[in-house]
Amino acid sequence: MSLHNLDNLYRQTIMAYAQHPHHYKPMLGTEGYHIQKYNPTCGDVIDLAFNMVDDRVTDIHFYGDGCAISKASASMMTDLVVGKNRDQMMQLVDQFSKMARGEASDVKSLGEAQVLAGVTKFPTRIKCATLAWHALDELLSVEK
Amino acid sequence: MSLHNLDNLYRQTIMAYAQHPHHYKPMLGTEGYHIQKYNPTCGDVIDLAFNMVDDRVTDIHFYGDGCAISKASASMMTDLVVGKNRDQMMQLVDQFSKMARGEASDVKSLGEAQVLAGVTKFPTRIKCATLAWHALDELLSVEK
Amino acid sequence: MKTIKHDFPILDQTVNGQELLYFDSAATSQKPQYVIDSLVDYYQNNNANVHRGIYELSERATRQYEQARDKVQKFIHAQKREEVLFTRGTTESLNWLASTYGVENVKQGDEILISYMEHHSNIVPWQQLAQRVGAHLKYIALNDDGTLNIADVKRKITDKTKIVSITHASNVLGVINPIKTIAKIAHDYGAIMIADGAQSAPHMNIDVQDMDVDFFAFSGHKMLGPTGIGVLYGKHDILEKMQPAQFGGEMIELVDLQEATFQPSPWRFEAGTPNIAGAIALGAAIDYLTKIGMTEVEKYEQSLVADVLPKLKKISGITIYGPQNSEQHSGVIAFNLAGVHAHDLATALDQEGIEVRAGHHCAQPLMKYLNIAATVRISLYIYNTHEEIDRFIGVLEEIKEYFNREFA
Amino acid sequence: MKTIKHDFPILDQTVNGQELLYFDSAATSQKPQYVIDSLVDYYQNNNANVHRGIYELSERATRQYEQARDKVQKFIHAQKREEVLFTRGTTESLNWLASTYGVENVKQGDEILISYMEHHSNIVPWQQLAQRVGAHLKYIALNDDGTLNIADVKRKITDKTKIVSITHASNVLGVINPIKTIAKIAHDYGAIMIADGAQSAPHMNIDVQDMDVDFFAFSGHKMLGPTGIGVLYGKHDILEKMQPAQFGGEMIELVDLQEATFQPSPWRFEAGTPNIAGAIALGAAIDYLTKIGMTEVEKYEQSLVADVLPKLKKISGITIYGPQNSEQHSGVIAFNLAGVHAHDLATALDQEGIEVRAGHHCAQPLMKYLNIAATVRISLYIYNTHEEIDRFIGVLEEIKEYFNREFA
Ligand SMILES: Cc1ncc(COP(=O)(O)O)c(C=O)c1O
Ligand SMILES: Cc1ncc(COP(=O)(O)O)c(C=O)c1O
Repeated sequence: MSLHNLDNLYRQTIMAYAQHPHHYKPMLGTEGYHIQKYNPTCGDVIDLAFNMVDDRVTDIHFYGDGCAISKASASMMTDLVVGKNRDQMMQLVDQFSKMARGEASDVKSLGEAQVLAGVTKFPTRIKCATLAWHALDELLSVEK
Repeated sequence: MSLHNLDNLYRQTIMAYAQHPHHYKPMLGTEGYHIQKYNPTCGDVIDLAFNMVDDRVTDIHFYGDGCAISKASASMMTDLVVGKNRDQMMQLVDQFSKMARGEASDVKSLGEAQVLAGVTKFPTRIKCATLAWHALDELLSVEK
Repeated sequence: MKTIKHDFPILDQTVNGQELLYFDSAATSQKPQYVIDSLVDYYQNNNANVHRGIYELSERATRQYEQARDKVQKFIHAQKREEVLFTRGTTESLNWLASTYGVENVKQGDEILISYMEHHSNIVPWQQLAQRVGAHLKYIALNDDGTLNIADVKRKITDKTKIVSITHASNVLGVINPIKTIAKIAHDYGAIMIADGAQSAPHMNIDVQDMDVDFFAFSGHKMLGPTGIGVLYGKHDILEKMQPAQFGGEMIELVDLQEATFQPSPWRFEAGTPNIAGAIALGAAIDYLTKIGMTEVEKYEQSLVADVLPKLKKISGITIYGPQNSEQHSGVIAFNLAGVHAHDLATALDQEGIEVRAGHHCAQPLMKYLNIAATVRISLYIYNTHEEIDRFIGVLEEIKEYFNREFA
Repeated sequence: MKTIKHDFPILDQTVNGQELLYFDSAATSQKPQYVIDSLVDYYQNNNANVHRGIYELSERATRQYEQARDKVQKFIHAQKREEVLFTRGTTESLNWLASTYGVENVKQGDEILISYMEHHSNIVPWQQLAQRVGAHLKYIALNDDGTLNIADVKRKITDKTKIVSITHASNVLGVINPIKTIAKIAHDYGAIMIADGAQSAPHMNIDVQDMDVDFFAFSGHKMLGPTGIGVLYGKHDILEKMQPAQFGGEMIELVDLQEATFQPSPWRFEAGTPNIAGAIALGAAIDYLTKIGMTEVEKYEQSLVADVLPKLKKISGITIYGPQNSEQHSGVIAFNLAGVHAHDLATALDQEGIEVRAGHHCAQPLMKYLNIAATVRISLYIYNTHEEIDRFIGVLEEIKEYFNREFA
């Protein structure tokens, strides 16, 4: 059996986040920023929303059905960006994308989300890991 | 050189008919029966027209650009059907079609047109040989 | 049936260090060497453009291409060879129907009837048609076990229904629909009957005359044939009146500056250089299947289902969609394992060399109807074996273990 | 260029007892073993459905399929890979344009401008569009030598012209059209420029950005690739606004009961399972051509034309259509021999193993314009040789003899 390969992907932390995701709750409809994104590979849908005060994220949450990878990734991301400003978030998105593509990046800034680096060995799952980050990226690139 | 193979197709008679076709003249527009047929393989067009008196063909002619095979075949056919009635012509069409497909048929009734039997060895040219006959067949099957 | 796995060279390889086990034939089937050889033979010996050539090579290519049409005719028991049109696949076949027959015959206020278990390819073309002409698209409900609710067909159909288009075999639920029964109802109301045969043609005897369908669509690549070739069967009388969807090349008779006339069916519908090698190799695939015999194919697949379904059900936490008894279930089996997302389960199986699909299977309305987001799907074919099933069940249990043990 | 004939297994055979001499590459080209191997490799090792799979095999198939898109992008110098759509061939590419971009952008009273030298596939789709929306289809005249009359482009184009669609290289006259010049004129009048590249892409460097075409269509099977695969290049901005012609499968994002949203370009345009193996093998054909180099291909073909054209002209009774000097003539040469109908000449050549085409070459309006019914056509490609040309000329002279001697 080669299920130990899976350990590269499904680290303890990831599964913990997936099973008990942080900032995971339905949309209210009153958030300042909101986007829905689809993973075309599997059809999973994610909703992401946050409010900003003085260019800083005050609260953020996500919702939707997804695999362990996408849920954990969204969960870690939301943890990370609370209190961050637009520029900082854009940098994080950039770092994460690089890491997922297997390029050199400042992984330390990504905190817990570093464990998702294992996804580079599972090319079919990269989209799962980056889904929430793409959602954030798109929200940030639309001027409010 | 294997051009002698060609002798199976291009008999002296065929070339004579092709170069000096009988009943070859433009349409008048006043004929009792008229049809235009295309050879989809090469785009050749043939016009065929005749008059009938008392169920017998009195005069017939054809026109159009065509290869030696199609011209000779039309020429021989027009020779053959003058004076024939509908039933007789239908029988000739049937005999000729059979011969062209390489099936047993009463070739004698086809007169000169028998030489076109060589076309069975040139499958890509069968449509050339049968074009005028198909035109006749279609004209006969449309009640006037 | 004797084991034929060795006829399929692709199956003799390792994936992620494990022997390949291919359980995704509903997406696309693998090809026997016999079909691959047919492609090679065509390109090495007979390749030329068809129909217009007047030389030996072109005559050979044309003959082989038209022989492939004869083979399809026999395979689906069509009355005439002219009723067989070559397309790229099921999706193109259905799109052609919507954009030609559909546009000509469906008017504002008319209705099109499909079901909740359709593949996107048998939904979206009809949505587009309905939007274009102002028609209504209606959905037939399913019974609790995933089978089609025939009573609901009778409820939903009206005199305004012009088209009924239903999948012959579901690509998710493992259900075979009673097309003959539905066709009878459709015809009683003056509608035409279209069957999506993408998941049935590879696996059972098809008799379009007996089912009395007006159109039948399927894909070569799902039945041992190459990619890029498929079929649209249509009743001769209807085809004769139908406009082609594409124009140019051999389908043309005469072109004037402002208008053109077209060849008779089926050539009228095959614009441009067709997928000649593809059609010929589909013919080879039909030869291969016919040699086994479709009754034998069906029987063998049923034996695989009778093997795997009970074993799957015995694993706690497994939910199977569609009929629960194997006699009613085709070789397409969609399921979920509690606590492990379909996507994660598919990745774990892939690590073991077992290739399955996970997701919505291009059937999002069905997913919503069943109130699920995704499923894992295994789909079996003649090259799969009972040994493979045992290995699959074993690995599935270990994966369940893995996720439970590590992350409970 | 070194002889590459032995790369093409089909050429090593006898036809009617004579060594095969294939002079019909404008209809379809032959395939090098390298391209055939690519098909075999795909089916023996990597076959799976693309895009939706989350397992190793499917990832490999998807990667190869998308790499083929990259190869096409490079080959035609497109700015973005997303500008390359896979179709069945030139005919489908042009039909898609007429039925989507055309229907959306051409209104009653508008004009579509083509030329008298177009292939039916670049005529009939526009006739259909004109009929459907009430537009006018206008034809650009030719000069006496068969080249396009550029002054007439300027005469015929108006502010109402929405589409100019011209063949890049003629499949009869051996003419290459100055697409860049015509595109400039089209854009000045606010029209889009479409080039039919069926006869140019196989034979020369293509730079869609330099020509500034909005769309460019070509077929894989004419450029060493397999049947059933072709390309539609489109400028990104236009594609983004264009509707797909077919719906279903991977092109879909989200499906509700009554409507659906679609993927971004190019996937939005590739409905259903595409011709995966075909696209990958087209990529292999591009590899093969690129290794030779398109400049070298062009040069070599020019040397063949410079050889055959003067020799043909020396035979009394031969009429050559299109430009009479070889520098202006591509490897497509249409001609007639006085007193021998094209069809009969082609049969005689076939008896000698020489495969040429005879007829209207799917260009009936051109035939009428030239006031001829049919021509013989030879069309050369990289695997043809100077020795073959000598043999062809010799046989031609004997056939002339034969018909003269026997039947004068
Ligand atoms: C039921 C059904 N219909 C249609 C299709 C579409 O077939 P293709 O992608 O070959 O056009 C599929 C294949 O996924 C299917 O399963
Ligand atoms: C100039 C031209 N356009 C279009 C086509 C049609 O190409 P296809 O049959 O591959 O669709 C051809 C091929 O015969 C051609 O020569």
